[in-house]
Amino acid sequence: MELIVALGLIVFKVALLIAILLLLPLPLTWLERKIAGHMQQRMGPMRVGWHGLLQPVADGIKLLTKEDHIPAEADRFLFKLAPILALAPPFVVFVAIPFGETVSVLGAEITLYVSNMNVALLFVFAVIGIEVYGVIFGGWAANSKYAVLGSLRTCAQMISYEIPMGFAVIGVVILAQSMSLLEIVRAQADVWNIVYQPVGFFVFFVAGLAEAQRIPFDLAEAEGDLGAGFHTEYSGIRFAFFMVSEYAIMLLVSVLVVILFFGGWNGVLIPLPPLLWFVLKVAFFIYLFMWFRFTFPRYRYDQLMAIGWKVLLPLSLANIIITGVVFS
Amino acid sequence: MTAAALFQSILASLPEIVVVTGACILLILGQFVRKGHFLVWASVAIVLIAALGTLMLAGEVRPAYTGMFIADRFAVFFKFVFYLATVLTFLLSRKYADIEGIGNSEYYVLLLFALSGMMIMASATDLLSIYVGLELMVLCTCVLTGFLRRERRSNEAALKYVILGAVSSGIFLYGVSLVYGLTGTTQLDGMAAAVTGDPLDPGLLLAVVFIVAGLVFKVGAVPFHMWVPDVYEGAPTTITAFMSVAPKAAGFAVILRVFLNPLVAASDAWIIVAVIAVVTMALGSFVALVQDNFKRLLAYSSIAHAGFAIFGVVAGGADGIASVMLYLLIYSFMNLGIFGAVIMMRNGDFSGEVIEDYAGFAKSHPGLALLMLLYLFSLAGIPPTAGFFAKFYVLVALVERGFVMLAVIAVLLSVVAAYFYIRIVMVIYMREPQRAFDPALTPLVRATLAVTAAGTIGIGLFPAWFLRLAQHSVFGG
Amino acid sequence: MTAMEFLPVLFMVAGIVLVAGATLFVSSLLRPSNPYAAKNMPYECGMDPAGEAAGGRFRVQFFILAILLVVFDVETMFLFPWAVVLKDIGLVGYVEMFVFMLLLIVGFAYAWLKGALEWEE
Amino acid sequence: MGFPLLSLIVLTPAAGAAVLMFLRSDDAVRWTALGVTVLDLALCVAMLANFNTTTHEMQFTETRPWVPALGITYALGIDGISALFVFLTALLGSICVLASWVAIDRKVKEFMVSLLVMQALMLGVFCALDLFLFYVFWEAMLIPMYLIIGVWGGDGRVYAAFKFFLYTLAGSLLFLIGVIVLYFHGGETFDILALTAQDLPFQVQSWLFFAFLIAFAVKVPMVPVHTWLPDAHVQAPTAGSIILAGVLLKMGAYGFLRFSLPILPEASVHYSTLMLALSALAIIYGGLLALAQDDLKKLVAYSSISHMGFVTLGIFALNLRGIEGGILQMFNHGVTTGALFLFVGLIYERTHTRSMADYGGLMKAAPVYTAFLALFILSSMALPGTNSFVGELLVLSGGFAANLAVGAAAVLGALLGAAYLLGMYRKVALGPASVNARFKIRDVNAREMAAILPLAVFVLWVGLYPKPFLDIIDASVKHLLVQVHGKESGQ
Amino acid sequence: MVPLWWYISLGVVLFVIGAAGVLLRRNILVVLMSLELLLNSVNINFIAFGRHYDDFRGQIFAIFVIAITAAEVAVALGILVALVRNKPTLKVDDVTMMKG
Repeated sequence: MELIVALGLIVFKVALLIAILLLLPLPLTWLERKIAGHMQQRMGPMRVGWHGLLQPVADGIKLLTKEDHIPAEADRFLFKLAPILALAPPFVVFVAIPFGETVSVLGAEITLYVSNMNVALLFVFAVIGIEVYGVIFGGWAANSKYAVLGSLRTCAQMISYEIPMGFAVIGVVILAQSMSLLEIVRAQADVWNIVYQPVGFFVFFVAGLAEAQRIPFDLAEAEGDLGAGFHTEYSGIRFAFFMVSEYAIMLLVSVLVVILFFGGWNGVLIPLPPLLWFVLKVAFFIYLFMWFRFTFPRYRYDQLMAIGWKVLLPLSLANIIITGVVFS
Repeated sequence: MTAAALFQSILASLPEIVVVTGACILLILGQFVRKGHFLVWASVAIVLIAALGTLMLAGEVRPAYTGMFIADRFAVFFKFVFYLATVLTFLLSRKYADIEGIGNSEYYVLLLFALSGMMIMASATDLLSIYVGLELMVLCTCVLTGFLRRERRSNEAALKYVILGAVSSGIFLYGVSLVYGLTGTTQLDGMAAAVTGDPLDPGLLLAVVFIVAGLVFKVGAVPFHMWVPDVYEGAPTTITAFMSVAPKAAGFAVILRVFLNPLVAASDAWIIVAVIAVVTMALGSFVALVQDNFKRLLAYSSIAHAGFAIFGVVAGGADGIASVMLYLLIYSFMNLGIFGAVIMMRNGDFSGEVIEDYAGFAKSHPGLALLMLLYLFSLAGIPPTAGFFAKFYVLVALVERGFVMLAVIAVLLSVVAAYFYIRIVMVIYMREPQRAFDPALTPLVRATLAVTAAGTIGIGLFPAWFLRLAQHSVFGG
Repeated sequence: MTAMEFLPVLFMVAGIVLVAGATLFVSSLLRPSNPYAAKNMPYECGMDPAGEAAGGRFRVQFFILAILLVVFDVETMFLFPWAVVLKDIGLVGYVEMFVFMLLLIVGFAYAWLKGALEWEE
Repeated sequence: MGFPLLSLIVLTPAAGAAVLMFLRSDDAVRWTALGVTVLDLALCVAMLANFNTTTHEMQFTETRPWVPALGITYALGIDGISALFVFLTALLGSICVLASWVAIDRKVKEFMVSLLVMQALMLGVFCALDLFLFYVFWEAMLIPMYLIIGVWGGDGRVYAAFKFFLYTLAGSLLFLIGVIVLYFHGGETFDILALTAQDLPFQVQSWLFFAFLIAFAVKVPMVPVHTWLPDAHVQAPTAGSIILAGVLLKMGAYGFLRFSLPILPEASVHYSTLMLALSALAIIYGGLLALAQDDLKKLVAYSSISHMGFVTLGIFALNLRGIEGGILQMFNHGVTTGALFLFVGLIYERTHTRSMADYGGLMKAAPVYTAFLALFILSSMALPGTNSFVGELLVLSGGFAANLAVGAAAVLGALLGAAYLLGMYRKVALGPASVNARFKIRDVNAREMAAILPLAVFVLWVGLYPKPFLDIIDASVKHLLVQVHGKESGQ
Repeated sequence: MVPLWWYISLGVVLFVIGAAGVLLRRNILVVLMSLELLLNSVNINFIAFGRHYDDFRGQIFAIFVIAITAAEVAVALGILVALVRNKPTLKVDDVTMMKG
C-alpha cells in the first residue's frame, strides 16, 4: 500500500513536471519578445489577445498544424529520432532537481523534489551530455550542408563548454562534501556559495549560456550565416520540440545556477516562503539570459572556442586548485 | 594514507616520478627548443637520472601505495633492462628520426612515457596498477607505431595494434574481474590468501585463461601474435627495435609476477602456458622461414624468442624466473644490436628492409658484417655468444623441473629458428654485392653497436655475474 | 533505496516519449502533407544542392576537439569523488590529486602550444 | 696448478686470430698464421714431451671458476686419450695453413682468422674437462666451419654449409639436453671426472646414451645421419676438408670415449651390439658408396665414413685392443685422410676438376706427387708397414673378440677399401697420359712438400714403431675399461 | 535486491556481443564501438562484484577502465584520422596492405 502511494506520488510529480516544462515555453517566448520589444523601443507582439498574450498559443497551433517536411535525401529514422532525443534530456534532468525541502499538503509532508540522488550532480552532467546526440543526429540526418555544418559547430561548442562547466562545480562539491543537490543547498544555509566561488559561478554561468545556445554564444543558429543551424530542415511540430528543449535548457541552467551558487531556496533578509525565493531567483536569471540576448553582440566562432578553452578552462582549473588547497 | 606513508611511497617510486616529470618538462620544452641533439641528450639524461635513483633505492624492498606498488630487486632488474633498451633506442633514433622526419620532441617524450609505463608494470603488485602501466605503455607505443603519418603501412600497423591491443586488454580485464569476483581482491598477495575452495575451480581456471590471453598479447605469443609482424613492419624501425625488447620484457615482468603467484600456480595453468610456449615457438620459427622482409623476419623471430622465454615461465621456481629474466636481458642486447644494424642501413633512398638488400655486405664492410654475424648467431643461440647462455639457462630450469620433453621440443624448434638466422648470414657473406652500401654510421649508432656487441659477447663469455644478478633479483627469494 | 531514486527517471523518460508521441500523433491528424521534389530539396538558399552533405570530410579541428573532450571529461570523473571526500582526506589527498591535475595541465599546455586550440589556420 | 700449458695451447691460435685482424697485407696474414700454428704445434710437442705415460690421471689440469652458480668451471686437462688428438689438431692446423696458401685467394685474412679460431675451438674440445665448457667449444665450432664451407667453398657451398650446420646443430642441441639432464642426475656439476664417478640408474643411462648418440653419431658420422658429410667435404676448401676429416670427425668418437663409455657404462655395454652393427653397416655402406664415385673428393669422403666405422667398431668392442686400435685408427685416419684431401686439393688447384675420368697417367707429369699419393693410399688401405695397418689390425682383433659377424663384416669392408683405393690410384696415376691435355701439371713445390712430409713421417712412424703412441693411450684406456666393466660387474 | 548472477549474465552477454562485433564487423568505427561494449561488460562485472563484497575496489577499477578506455579510443581515433587522410575508407579489408 505504501509502495503504491509512493509510486503514485512519483507519477504525479513527474506528470506535473512534464506539464510545467512543456507549458513554460509559452509564457517565456512571449516574455522574451516583449523584453526584446521594449529594449528596442517597440511594443513586441500586440495583436493576439491583450498585449499579445495569446501569441504563443497561436504559434503553438501553427506549429502543430504545419506540414512536416522531410528532405528527400534524409536518413528518415534518425531524422525522426533526433527531436525526441533533443527533447528528452532536459526533462529527465529535472527529475534530480530539488525545488525546496517539503511542503505540507493536507497534513502530509510532500517533498519538493522527485528524487534525491546522492550523485545528482553527475546525473545532471551525464544526461545533459546526451543532448549532443539530438543535435548531431538532427543535423546529420537532414543531409543538408547548412544543417551538417550547424550541427558540427553546435556539437563542438557544447562539448567545449561542457568541460569548464564540469570543472566549475568541483569547488561547490568540495564545499558541500556531497554531490546531492539537496545537500548542496543545505550547505548554503548560512553563506551562499557565490561568496566562496565567484570564479566558479562566472565560469558556470558563461558556460551555461553557451550550453543553452544563447547569445552571445548562439553561433550555430546564427540566422545570418547558417540558416538556422542544425534544425534548418525541421518544420512543424518537430521544430517545436527543438525549441522547447532549448527553453528547458535555459530554465535548467538558471535553476542550476541558483542551486549551486545562490543558495537555492534559502532566503536572505526577507522571510518569504522558500519556494518563492527559489522561483524569484530563477526568474532573475531567466531575465538575465534574455537581457544578454538583446545586449551583447555575437562572438565569432574562433573567439567562441578561444573563450571556452583558453579562458574558462584555465580559470576553472585554477579555481579547483585554489579551492582545494584552501578547504582541504 | 598518512603523510609519512605518502613520503615513503614517493621515495619508492622516485625513478618513475623522475621519468614522468622529465617527460612532462621535455614535452613543454620541446615546443621551444627543437634541436635534435638537445632532445636526445635530455632524454638520455632523464633516463640516466632515473637509473641512478633506481640504483640508490635498490638496497631494500619498499612496498608503496598501500600494496599497489613495490620497489624490489625484481623490479630493479627489469627497470635496468628498460633503461638499457630506451637509451639505446634514443641513441639509434637520432639520425634515423631525421631521415624519416619524425625527430620532434613528441617522439622522445612518448618513448619516455612508455618507459614509465613499463617501470610501473615491473613494480606493480596489484592488477589495477598492472593494468594502468600496461595501458600507458601500449598507448605510447601505439602512437609511436603510427608516427610515420604519411606512410600507410605505419597507419595500418598502428590501427591494428590499437584495436587488437584493446581487445586483449578487454580480455585481460574480464579475467581480472573474474578474479576479483572469486577472491574479492585485486592485490596479487591477497589473491592467494583469499582463495579458499578448490584451486581447480573452473571459474578460476577461466579467469586465469583470460588473464593469460591478455598478457600473452603483449609479449606477442600465439594466439595473439598476429599483430606482431604487421606492427614490426609498419612501425619506424627504431620503434620496432624498442618494441621488440622493452615492452616484451615488461610483459614478461607482469607474467612472472602474476603467474608465479601461488593462486595461479595452484590452478594448473602451466599446461596452458606450456602449450602456448610450444605453439608460439613453432609458429614463429616456421613462418619466419619464408619471410623476405628483414623486419618481418625479426618479428617472427621475436615471436619465437617469446616462445622460448615462456618455457622459462613454464619451468617456474627461482631458476625459472631467473632464466626468463636473464633471457630478456640478453635478448635486449642482441636484438637491439641487429636492429641497430638494420636502422643503420636506412640512409637516403635505401630502406634496407629486404633481406636481399644485404647481399654481399661483408665484402665492403667486413667489420659491420662481423657484428651482424655475432648478433645473428647469438639470436640462433650458438656459443660462445650470450644467446646460447640464455637458452641454456632456460633449458636448465626446464630440466630441473622435469620437463625434459619440453626441453627437447624447445631445442628442436630452435634448430629451425637457427636456419633463418643463418640464411641472413649467408646473404651477407656468400652473395655478390648488388650495390654500394652507405650505412648511416653516426657516432651514436657506433656507440650503440659497441654496447650491444659488448653485451652479446661479454655475457656469453662471462655469464657468472649476470646470472648471479638475475638469481638475486628473483622476487621472494 | 536506489530503486526509488532512479525509478522516476524511468517514468520521466516514458512520460516524455509518450507526450512527444502523442503530440506527433495529434499533429499528424491536423497537418497537411503535400511533398514534391522541389520542396524536398535541402535548403541551400535556392541553389540546387550539389554533392553529398554528410560525406565525412570535415576539418580535423573537430576531431581534435572530440578527442580533447573525451580526455578532459574523463578526468572530471576522477575529480568528483575526490571533491566529495576532500575534507576527510586532507592535504595528503589534495597533494595526490594536485599531481594528477598537474599532469592534466601539462597535457593541456602542450595542446595549447601545439595549436590544437586555434580555430583559425 | 702450475704452468697453464693447455690454456696457452688453446688460446695461442685465438690470440693469433685477433692479431690477424689488424694485418693488412695477405702475405703478412699467411706468414703470421703459419707462425702461430707452428708455435702451437711446438707447444703441443712440448706438452707430449712432458706427458706422463704411466698414469691415467688427467695431466696439466687447470681449474678456474666460471659460472659458480651453476657449478660450471673452466677446467682443462688431458689424459692419454685426448693427448694424441691435441697433437693431431695442432699438426693439421699448420698443414691447413700451408694447404690454403694459394688455394684461398680472396678474403685471405678472414679465412685465416676462421681457421685459427677453428683450431682454438677444436683444441678446446679435446682439452675441456667441464661438460659445459666442452659444449661451448663443440658448438662454437659451427660458426667458423660454417663460414669456411659457405664462403670459400665450391659451387654448392651454400647448400652444403646449411646442411652441415643444421645437422650438427640439431644433434648437439639434443646432446645439450642430455648434458643438462646429466647435470641434475649427477649431483649438479658439469665436472666430467665427478660425473664419471656417479652411478646412474640404467633407465637414465639409456636415455642419455641415445641423446649423446645422436650428437656424436652426426659428427662421426654414423650411417643413417651421414648425409651432410659428402656435401660438406666436397664443397669445402681443401683446408676445410682436412679439418673436417682430420679433426671434426674424431670428435664424435672422442665423445663416445669421453662421455658415453665412462659415464654411461651400463648403457654402453647394453647397446654395444647395436653400435657394432651400425659400425659394420657404416664400413660396408661407406665402402660401397666410395666404390661408385667418380669425384675424387667424394670418394675420399665416403672412405672416411667407412674408416670411421672402424673407429666406432673398435670403441664399442669394449676391449683393450679394440679401443686402443680405435684411438690409434682415429689418429691414423686424421693423418692419412687429411693427406688424401690435401692431395686432392693440390691436384684440383692445378686442374680445377675432381672427376677421375679427367685424369690418367699423372705419374709421368708429377712423379713426386704420385709417389706420395701411393704411400697414403697404401696407408689408407692399411698395408703392413703403414700406420693404418697397426690400427686396423688392433680394431679387427678387438672386433672379432667382441662379435664374430661384425668382425667379418669389417674384413669385408677392408677389402672394399682396397678395391676403391686401388681403382682410384689406377685411374689417376697409372695408365695412358690423360687424354685431356688442357692441364699443365707441375709437380709439388717446396711449400707443398712441407705440408706433405710431416704427414708421411707419421704414416711410417706409426706403421713401423707404434709403441710410443700406444704407450700414451695405454694407461688411460685400461682405466677406461675398468670404468666400463668394473662398474658393470659391481667391483 | 537483484541477484549477483543477473549482472554477471549481462556482463557475459555484453562481452560476447562485443567480441563478436570486433571479430565479425568490417567497419572500423563499429569495431571500436564493439570494443566499448567489451570493456563495459568488464565494468559491469567489477561494479557488481564490488557491490557483492561491499568493497570499493570494484568501482575504482571501473573508473580506471573507463578513463583508460577513453584514452585508448582517443588514440584509435587519432590514428584513424591519419589513416583516412591517406586512404579514405573505413573498411577493415581495405586498410590491410601487409600480408604474410
